[in-house]
Amino acid sequence: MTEPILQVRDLTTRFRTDRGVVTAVDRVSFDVNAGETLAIVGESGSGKSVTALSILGLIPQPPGEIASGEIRFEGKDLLRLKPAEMRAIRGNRIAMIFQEPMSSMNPALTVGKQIAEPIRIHEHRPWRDAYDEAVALLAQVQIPEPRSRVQAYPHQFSGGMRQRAMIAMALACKPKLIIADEPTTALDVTVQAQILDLLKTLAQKSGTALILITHDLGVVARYADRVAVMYGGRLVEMASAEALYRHPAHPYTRGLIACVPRLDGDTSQPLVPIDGQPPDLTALGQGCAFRPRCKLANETCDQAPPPLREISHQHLNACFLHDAY
Amino acid sequence: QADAPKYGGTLEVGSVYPTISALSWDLADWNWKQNYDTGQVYEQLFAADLSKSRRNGGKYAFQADAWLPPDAIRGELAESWKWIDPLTLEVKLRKNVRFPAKPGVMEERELTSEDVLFSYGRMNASAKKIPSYYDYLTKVEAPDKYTVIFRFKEFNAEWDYRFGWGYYSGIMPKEVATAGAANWKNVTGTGPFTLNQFTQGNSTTYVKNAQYWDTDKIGGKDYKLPFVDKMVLRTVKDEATRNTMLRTGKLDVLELVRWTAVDELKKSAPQLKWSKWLSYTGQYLALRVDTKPFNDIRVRRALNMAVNKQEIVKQYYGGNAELFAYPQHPDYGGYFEPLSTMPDSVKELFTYNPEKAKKLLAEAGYPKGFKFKVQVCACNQDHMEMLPLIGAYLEQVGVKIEIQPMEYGAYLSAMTTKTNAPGYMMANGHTNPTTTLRKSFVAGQVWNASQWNDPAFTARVDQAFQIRDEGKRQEAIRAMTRDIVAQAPYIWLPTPYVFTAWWPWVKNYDGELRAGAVRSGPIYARAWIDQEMKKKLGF
Amino acid sequence: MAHPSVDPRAVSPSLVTAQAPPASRRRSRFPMMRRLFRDKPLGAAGAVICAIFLFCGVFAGWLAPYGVNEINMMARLQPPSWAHLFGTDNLGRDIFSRCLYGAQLSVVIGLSAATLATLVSLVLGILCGYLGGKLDLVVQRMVDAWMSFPDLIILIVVVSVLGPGSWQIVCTLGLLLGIGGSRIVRGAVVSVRENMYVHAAQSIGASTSRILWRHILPNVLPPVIVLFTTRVGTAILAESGLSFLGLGVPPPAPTWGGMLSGDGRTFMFQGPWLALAPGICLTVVVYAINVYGDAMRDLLDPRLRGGR
Amino acid sequence: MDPILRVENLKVHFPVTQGVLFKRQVGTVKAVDGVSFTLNRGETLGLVGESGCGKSTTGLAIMKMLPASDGRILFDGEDLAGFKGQRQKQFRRSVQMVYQDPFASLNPRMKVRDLIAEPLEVHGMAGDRQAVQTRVSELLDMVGLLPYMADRYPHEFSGGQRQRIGIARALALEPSLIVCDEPVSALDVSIQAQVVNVFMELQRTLGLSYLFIAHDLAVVRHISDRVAVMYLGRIVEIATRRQLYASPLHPYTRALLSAVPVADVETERRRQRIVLKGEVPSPMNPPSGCRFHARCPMAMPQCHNDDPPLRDRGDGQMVACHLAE
Amino acid sequence: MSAYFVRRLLALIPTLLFASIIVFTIVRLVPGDVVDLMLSQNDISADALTREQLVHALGLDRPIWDQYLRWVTNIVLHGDLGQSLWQSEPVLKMVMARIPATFSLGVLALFVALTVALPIGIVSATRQDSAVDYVARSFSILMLAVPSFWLGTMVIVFPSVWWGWSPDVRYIPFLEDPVQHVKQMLVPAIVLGMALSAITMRMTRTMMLEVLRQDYIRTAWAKGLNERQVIFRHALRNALIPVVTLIGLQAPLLIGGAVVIEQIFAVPGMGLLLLDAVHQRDYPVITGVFLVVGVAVMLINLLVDLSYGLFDPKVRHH
Ligand SMILES: Nc1ncnc2c1ncn2[C@@H]1O[C@H](COP(=O)(O)OP(=O)(O)OP(=O)(O)O)[C@@H](O)[C@H]1O
Ligand SMILES: Nc1ncnc2c1ncn2[C@@H]1O[C@H](COP(=O)(O)OP(=O)(O)OP(=O)(O)O)[C@@H](O)[C@H]1O
Ligand SMILES: [Mg+2]
Ligand SMILES: [Mg+2]
Ligand code: NI
Repeated sequence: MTEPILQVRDLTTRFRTDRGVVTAVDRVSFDVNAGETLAIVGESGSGKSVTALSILGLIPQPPGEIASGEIRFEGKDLLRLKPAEMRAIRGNRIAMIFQEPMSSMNPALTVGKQIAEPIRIHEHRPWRDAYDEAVALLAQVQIPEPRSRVQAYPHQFSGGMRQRAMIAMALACKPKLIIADEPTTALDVTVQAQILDLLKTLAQKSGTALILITHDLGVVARYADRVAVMYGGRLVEMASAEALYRHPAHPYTRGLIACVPRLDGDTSQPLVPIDGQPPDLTALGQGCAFRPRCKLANETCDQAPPPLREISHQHLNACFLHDAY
Repeated sequence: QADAPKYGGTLEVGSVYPTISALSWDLADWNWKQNYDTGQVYEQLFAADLSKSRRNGGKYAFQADAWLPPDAIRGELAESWKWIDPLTLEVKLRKNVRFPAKPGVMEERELTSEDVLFSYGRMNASAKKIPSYYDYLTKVEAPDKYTVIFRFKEFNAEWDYRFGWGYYSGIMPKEVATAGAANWKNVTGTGPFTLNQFTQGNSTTYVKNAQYWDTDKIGGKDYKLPFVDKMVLRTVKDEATRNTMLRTGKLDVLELVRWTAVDELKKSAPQLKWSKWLSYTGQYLALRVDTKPFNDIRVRRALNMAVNKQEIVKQYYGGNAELFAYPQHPDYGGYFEPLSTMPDSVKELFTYNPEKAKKLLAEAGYPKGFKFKVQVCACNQDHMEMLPLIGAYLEQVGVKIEIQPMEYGAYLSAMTTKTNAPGYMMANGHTNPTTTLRKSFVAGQVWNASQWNDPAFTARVDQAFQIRDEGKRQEAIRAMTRDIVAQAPYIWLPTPYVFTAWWPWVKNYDGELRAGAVRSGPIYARAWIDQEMKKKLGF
Repeated sequence: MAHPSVDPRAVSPSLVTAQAPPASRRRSRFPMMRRLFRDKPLGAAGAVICAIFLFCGVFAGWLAPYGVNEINMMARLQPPSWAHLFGTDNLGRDIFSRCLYGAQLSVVIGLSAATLATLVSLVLGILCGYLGGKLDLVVQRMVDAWMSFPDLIILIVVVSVLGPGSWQIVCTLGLLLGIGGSRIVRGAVVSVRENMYVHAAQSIGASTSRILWRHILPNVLPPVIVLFTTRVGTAILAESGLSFLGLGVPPPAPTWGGMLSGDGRTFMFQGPWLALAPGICLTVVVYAINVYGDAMRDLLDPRLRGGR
Repeated sequence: MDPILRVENLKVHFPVTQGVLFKRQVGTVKAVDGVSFTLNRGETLGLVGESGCGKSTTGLAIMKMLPASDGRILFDGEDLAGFKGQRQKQFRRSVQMVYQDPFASLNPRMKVRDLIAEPLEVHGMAGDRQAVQTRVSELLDMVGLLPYMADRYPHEFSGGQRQRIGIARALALEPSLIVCDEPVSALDVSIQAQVVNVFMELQRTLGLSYLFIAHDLAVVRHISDRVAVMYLGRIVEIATRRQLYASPLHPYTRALLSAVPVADVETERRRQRIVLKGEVPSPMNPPSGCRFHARCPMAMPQCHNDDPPLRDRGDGQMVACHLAE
Repeated sequence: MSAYFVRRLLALIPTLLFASIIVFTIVRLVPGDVVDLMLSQNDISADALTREQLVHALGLDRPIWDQYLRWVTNIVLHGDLGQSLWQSEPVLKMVMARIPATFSLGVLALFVALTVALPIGIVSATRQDSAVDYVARSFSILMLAVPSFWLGTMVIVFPSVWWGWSPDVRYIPFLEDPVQHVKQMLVPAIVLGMALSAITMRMTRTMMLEVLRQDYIRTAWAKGLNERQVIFRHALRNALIPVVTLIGLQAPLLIGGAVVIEQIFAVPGMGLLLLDAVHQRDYPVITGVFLVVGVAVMLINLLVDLSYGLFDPKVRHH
C-alpha cells in the first residue's frame, strides 16, 4: 500500500464558549489514502465538521484553537505552515465542499467568477483563461448550457445546481483531496443520488481522495471505502465499509445501525432507538463519552476514555468491553 | 491728519441685524428693514449730513435707528428745499444724478422729478402701507424736471422723516417696478452701490456704482465716492461665528457686538477699534393694563420698585447699561429728559424699594402677591436670561411669574392680535421721539402691548405731531414722556450698551451706523480700506 | 422573483433577530446583568453611569446644595470652588445644582420620549407587521412620507405650533422617533410572524390578541429594548439641538442642552465652566446610554454572541 | 372503513405578484393541484415527495390554515369550508399539527408548562391551576418526559425532547387527527427512532389518525399503513405500505425508492438504481402532459400531451401513469 | 428596470400628496399667522379692515381646501409652487437657489462620513475586540453623543482664538470658485459628517461582522484567498447593502436637517431657508421646501433602492 496522502494524528480542537471549554475534536487520528473515500459519520455535534475545518486551518480563532496534534499532508505538517503556505494549499491541493449549497456561495458574484477564482489565484492564469476553465468545469458537473450559466448568479440556480457548482469549484485546481462536509444533507434523495454519483465518479477519474462527511449510514454504505465513526468528538470506530456493516464493533455503531429504519427492514418490530441524549461536550468528564447511553457500560468505562485498538485487520475500535461481548 | 484715501478693495460688514435677511426688495411692501438692504442703492430726498459726525469734529454719532438731529440733515437727491407757504414745500432736485444702466431693466438715464412722483405715488397706493401715513399730504406735483412740490393738508412733525429720509422714502425708478421690484436682480438706483448678489440668510453683495454723483472732502480735497469696489453685508445668525469672523479679519466691520463678547475680543484682537453706543431698542416687561391686577397703577408701580434695576445694570450687564433710556433716547437732544431732573414719581420707579412695593401691593389688595404669565420671545437670548432674574426679584415681594417662551412668529402674533399674556417681555425700537410714544401708547397700535388706552394721551400725541415749533414740540413730548413713565404701563428695564467694532484699516469710518432710517449706504460709501495696513497686520 | 416581505430599509439587521433564547444555563437570577458585567465591560460602565445619573436625577432635590433657580447676583460667574463645585453662572446660580436638576429633566425627557416612542413604534409596528395587507400598505406610505422629512425640521414646526416646553418636546419627539422606529418593530414582527410557533398558535385557534400578546410581543422585545435605550439618548440630544435653536425647554428650567447652548455659549470665555459641566454631563450620559444599548444589543442578539 | 378525512380534488394556488404599489399578478404557484385521498380513523397515511412538491401545503389546507382554491376537504364527513364559530373551534380541537422544526415551532419565551397548557387555555379547558398542572404532567409523561421539566424553557432541551414537547402540545386537546409535517426530519438518526416510537405508541393507545408527511421513505414505511407519493402538486401513486414498497408502479416512486441508500454495504452494492435526470420543475409552470415526463426514464410520446389521471388498479393501489394502464 | 423605476415614481405620488396635505394644513394651524407678522413688521394698526385687505391681498381668505387645490393644480399644470408671501419671489426659484449649498454640504458630508466610516468600520470588524476596535467604536459613539452645535462652535471659535485661524464661512458658490467653495464647505461638512460617520461606521462594522460569519466567506477562505481578497471581493459588497440603505435613511438629515450646522457656519442651505420661512410664516415657502426636500429624499431613496442592483444581483433582474 502506498503512503497515505493525509495523516491526522492526535488532533484536538477546542472552543472557548459561554458555557465552558468545548473539546469538539479529541485526539483524533486517521489516514486517508490516495484515491480512496473515507467517510466520517456521527451525529450532529460529534465533531465532524470541526475535524474537516481543522485540516484546512479554518477554525475561527478565537474562540477555537487547535490544541495539539499533527496533520501531515504531502509531507508537510499543515499545523506548522505559515499562513501564506497554507493558503497555497487551500482550494488548490485540498478543496472543500460545504453542507449548505444555499449559503455557501457568494450571492453577489457570478457562479463563473467564483469557480474561476481558485484557478486564478493558485495557477495565476488570466481571468479569461480561468473563465473558460470554469465553463469546462460546469460542463463536467453536468450543468446544461454551461456557457450561459457561468454568467448566472447563485440565486438563479437550484440547490442541486449550486452543489454541482460547488463541486466544480472544488475540482478547479485538481486537488489531491476533497473534503465534502455533508454535501447532500440539504438536498432531495433523487438529487442526492445524482450529486454523490457525480462526485464519486469525478474523484475516481482524477484519483482524488475524498473525505465524505455524513450522518447518513446509507450514503456511507454506498460510497465509502473506509468509515470512521465519531462520537462526542472522539473517533470510536474505524474500519472498511464492509467490515463495519458486517461486524460493527462499538456499541454506538451497533446502535446506530439498528435504529435507522431500512427500506428492507422488518416493520412489525418497533425501531430500536439509542436511549438518552447526545453528549454535552462541555461536561464529558473522564471515561467513555458514550457511557451514559450505553447499555453495557460498567465502572471501567468511567475511568478513562477507551483507546482505539485494532480488533482485527484494519478495524479499530474504542471500547473497553469489546472482548466482553 | 487724515491719510489720503485709496480706492479699491472689499468691505465686509457684519450686519447689525444679524438674524434678519432682507424681508423684501419692493419698497411698496413697506417693510421696516428695507432701507437697510436697499439703502445702498435707492437714495432719498434727505440724508444725514455726515460731515457733522464726531469723526469730523461734529457732535453726532449717527447711530440712532430712525432719528436724525434736525441740524444734521442735508439734501441727498434734494439740492434744496423751501416752504413756499406753511403748507407747501418745494424741493429742488440735484441735477445730473444718474441711474446707471441695468441690463434687462433700464438704460442709463438722469433722475427727474417724475421718479420722485412715481415713488411717492407707488408707496401711497400700496396695500401694505401704514394706514394714514401720508394723510397729512394732499398732493405731490412735479412742475418741472427738477422740482417737486409737496402740498400739505396740515403740518406734521414727521414730515421730513416720512417722505424724506425715513423708513419709507426710497426713490425707485419706474423701470424697476415694471421689471418687478420684488426681485433683487432688478433692483437699481442712484446710490453709491449697485446690488450684485443676494443670498437670503447669508449675504448681500453690492458693487461700486461708478457713476455715483457724490464726493467727500478729505484733507481739503474732494474725492469721488464710493471708495471700495465691493461691499458685502453679512447676516450671520450665530453670535460665536460672527465674533470669530471679526476676530480673524473676515469681517472688517461688525456693527453689533454684545457686551458679553467685548472683553474677549479686545484681548484676542487688540487692534480692533470700538464704538460703544446705547441701544436704540428699549426693553421692558409690558403689563396689560386692561387686565387685573395691572389695571391698578399701584400694582404696576410696585412691580417697578420691586425690581432692582441698579443691580441689573451693575451686575447683570456688568455696568454696560443705562438705567433710563426709554421711551426717549438720550441722543434725542431736546426730547430726552434725564432721570435726575425727573419728578420723584418717576425716580421712584427706578429705585429698588421692595418694602414700598409690598406696601403698595397690600394697598392694592394683594398683600400675598399674585401670579401672572409672562410671554417672551425664545429668540431673544438676553430676555430669556434676564427674565428669571426679574422673576426672582418679584418673588421677593410675593409675585410669581410663569415664563412662557414663544417662537418669534407666535410671540409677535400674540401682540398683534392683542391676545398677549398679562406680562409681555419685549424689546422695542424707539424709532424717533414722536413715534416712540405713538406706537406704544396709542390705542389700537400694534406695538401697544400693554393695551394702553387713554383718549387724553392719544389726543396729546396727535397734537404733538402738529406742533410746528420744535422747542414747543420738545417740551410737549418731554411732558408726555414724564407722564407715561410715571404711569408705569411697563416694568421699565435698563437699556444695554452695544458695541460696534472695526479693524483699523477701515478708514474714514468711526462706527457710524445710520445716515437715515437704518440706512447705512452713505456711510459705507465714504469708508475706504488701507490695504497696506491690512497686510501689515497680517490679514 | 418575490420581493422580500420585509422592507430592507427598515430592517437594521442587528436589531431584528427576534428569538433570543437566553443564556443556556441560568446560574444567577440576573443572567443578563452577569453577562453584561463579564463580557461587556464598556457596556457595564455605561449602565453604571446611567444608573448614577438616574440616581442624581431622582434625588436632585436632596443632593443639590443650592436651589435650581437660586439667584445670587453677587456671586455670578465664579469659577469652580468648594462652595460651588462646578462654579456659578451669569446669574450666580450654582451650576452643580443645576446640572443635578438637569439630570432630572433629561431623565424625564429622555425616558418619557423614549417610552412614548417605543409605545408608538410597538403599536404601529405590530399592527402593520402582523396584520399586514391594506392597512400596512397605507400606514407604510404615511411612514414613508413622515420619514422623508428631517426630524429637526418637523420638530421645529411642531414646537412652533405647540410652543416650547417639556411635554411638547416629549410628545413630538415621542411621535417622531416612534413613527421612525415602527419600521424596525414592523421588520421584527414580520420576521417573528413567520416563525412556526406563531403558526402553531394560530392552528390551535388562538385569538389574534393572544398571539400578539403572548407570542409576538415577547419575541420582538429584544430589538425594542435596544431601540428604547438608544432613543433615550436621541431624545436628550434632540432637546439640546432644539435648545440651540431657542425652542428647547424654556429657561429657567435647567436642561443641559439649554445651559450649554445658552449662557454656556455666551460666556464661553468669561466662564468656560458654564458650558463644561452641562456639556460633559450631556455627552457622558448619551455616550453611556449608547454603549449600554450596544452591549444590550450584542447580548440580546444570539448571532453576535461569542460561541454558540 | 371509517374515513375521518377525505380530500377531494384539492387545489391550493398562490398568486405571484409583482410591483410596489399596484401589485399585479404575474403567475400562479400551483402548489397543490388536484389532490384526492382518504384517511381512515386510526390509520396513518404517509405523504412523501421531494421538497416543494406540496406536502406541507396540503397539510396546511387540511388544518384550514390555507384556503383551498378548489376542491373539498371533508372532516368527519363535513366540509371544512362550512365551519364557523363553535364548529370551527371544535374542529381546531380535533385536528392538531406537529411541525418539522422543533426549534422554531416552540415559542422560546414560554415555559414548557405554558406551551402545553396554551391549547387548553385557548379552548377554555384549562380549569384551575392544579388541574392544568396535572394535565401537563400527564401529557409530559405520555411523550416520555419528566414532570419537573415543565418549568423549563424550550432551549434547555435537545431536539428530540423538543419534538416530544411539540407532540405533547398536540395531544393536549385529545385530537382525533394529527397532521405531522416532517416531524423527525430535523432530528439526529439516533433520536429519530425515539420519536417515531412515541408516535406509534400513542397511536396504539389513543387510536389517533396521522397524516404523516415526510421525505424519508424508510421512516414513512415504518410508520404508515398507507403511503401517498406526491410529485409537483399531484399524487402520483397511493397504496398500502406493502404494495408500494414491494411493487411500486409509478416510475417516479421506483426512482425515489431506488435513490434511497440502504445502510448495508451488500444490499446497497447489489441494488439496481434508477438515477433521475434534472430536478423538480417549478410549480409555477408545470410541464404539460404528465408532470413527470421530462425526468421519466420511460416516457412515451403520449406522456408529453396527456395528463394521466390517478386510477385505482382494483386492489386499492392507485397510480397516475400511462404505463400502468 | 425602467418600468420598475416608473412604478416607483408613481408610488411616490400618494406619499407626496399625503405629506403635502399635512404640511399645508399644519403650517396654517401654527399660531401667529403671516398677516399678524406683516402687520407688526410694518407697524400697521391692526384694525379689521386693513387686516382683511391684507389677507385678501395674500390670497389667504379662501377656504383652506380651495387654497390647497389651487396649489396642487398649479404644481401639476405649471410646475409652480407659488410665491413667497414676503419676497414676492417664486418659491421654486428660492428653493432652487438653496439647492447648491445644501447639495455640496450633503455630498461632502457624505463623502467625509464614508471615507472615515468605511475603513474604520472594516478594520474594527476584522480586528474585532482588539484595541483598534475599541478605540474606533468609542470614538464613533462619542461622535454620536456630542451635540453638533457644540462641536461646530468649538471648531469655529477656538482655533480662531488660539491660532487666529477660522474656517471661512463667507459663502462662495461652487460655480464662482470651486476650490474655494469646497475648502469652505469642508469644515461644516466634517462636523455634519461626524455623526453620520459614527452611525455608518457602526453599521459597517456590524454588517461586516455579520457577513464575515457567512458560509460563503468560509468558502472563500477554503479556496485559499488571502484576507484582502476575502474582504474586498467577497465580504464588502454584501456588507454594503444595509450601509447604503442607512445612507438613504440619513438623506433627510443631509438635505434639510442640517439647520444647526447651516446656522453656525452660515451656509445658505435649505434648512435655514425653512427656519426663516417658519419664523416668518411664509407658508408657500414652507410647503415648497417640504415638498422639494420630500421629493429629493424620496428620489435618493429610490436611487438607493436601485443601487442595490449594484450590490445585490437578486434585485438586478427587475
Ligand atoms: N465556532 C464555534 N464556537 C464554539 N463551538 C463550536 C464552534 N464550532 C463548533 N463548535 C462545537 O464543536 C462541536 C462539534 O461541532 P461540529 O460542527 O464539528 O459538529 P458536526 O459533527 O459537524 O455536526 P453536524 O452534523 O450538525 O454538522 C459542537 O458541539 C459545536 O458546538
Ligand atoms: N405562501 C406561499 N406563497 C407562494 N408560494 C408558496 C407558498 N407556500 C408554498 N409555496 C410554494 O408551493 C410549493 C409547495 O410548497 P410546500 O411547502 O407545500 O412543499 P413541501 O412539499 O412541503 O416541501 P418541503 O419538503 O421542502 O417542506 C413550493 O414551490 C413553494 O415554493
Ligand atoms: Mg457539520
Ligand atoms: Mg414542507
Ligand atoms: Ni422579484
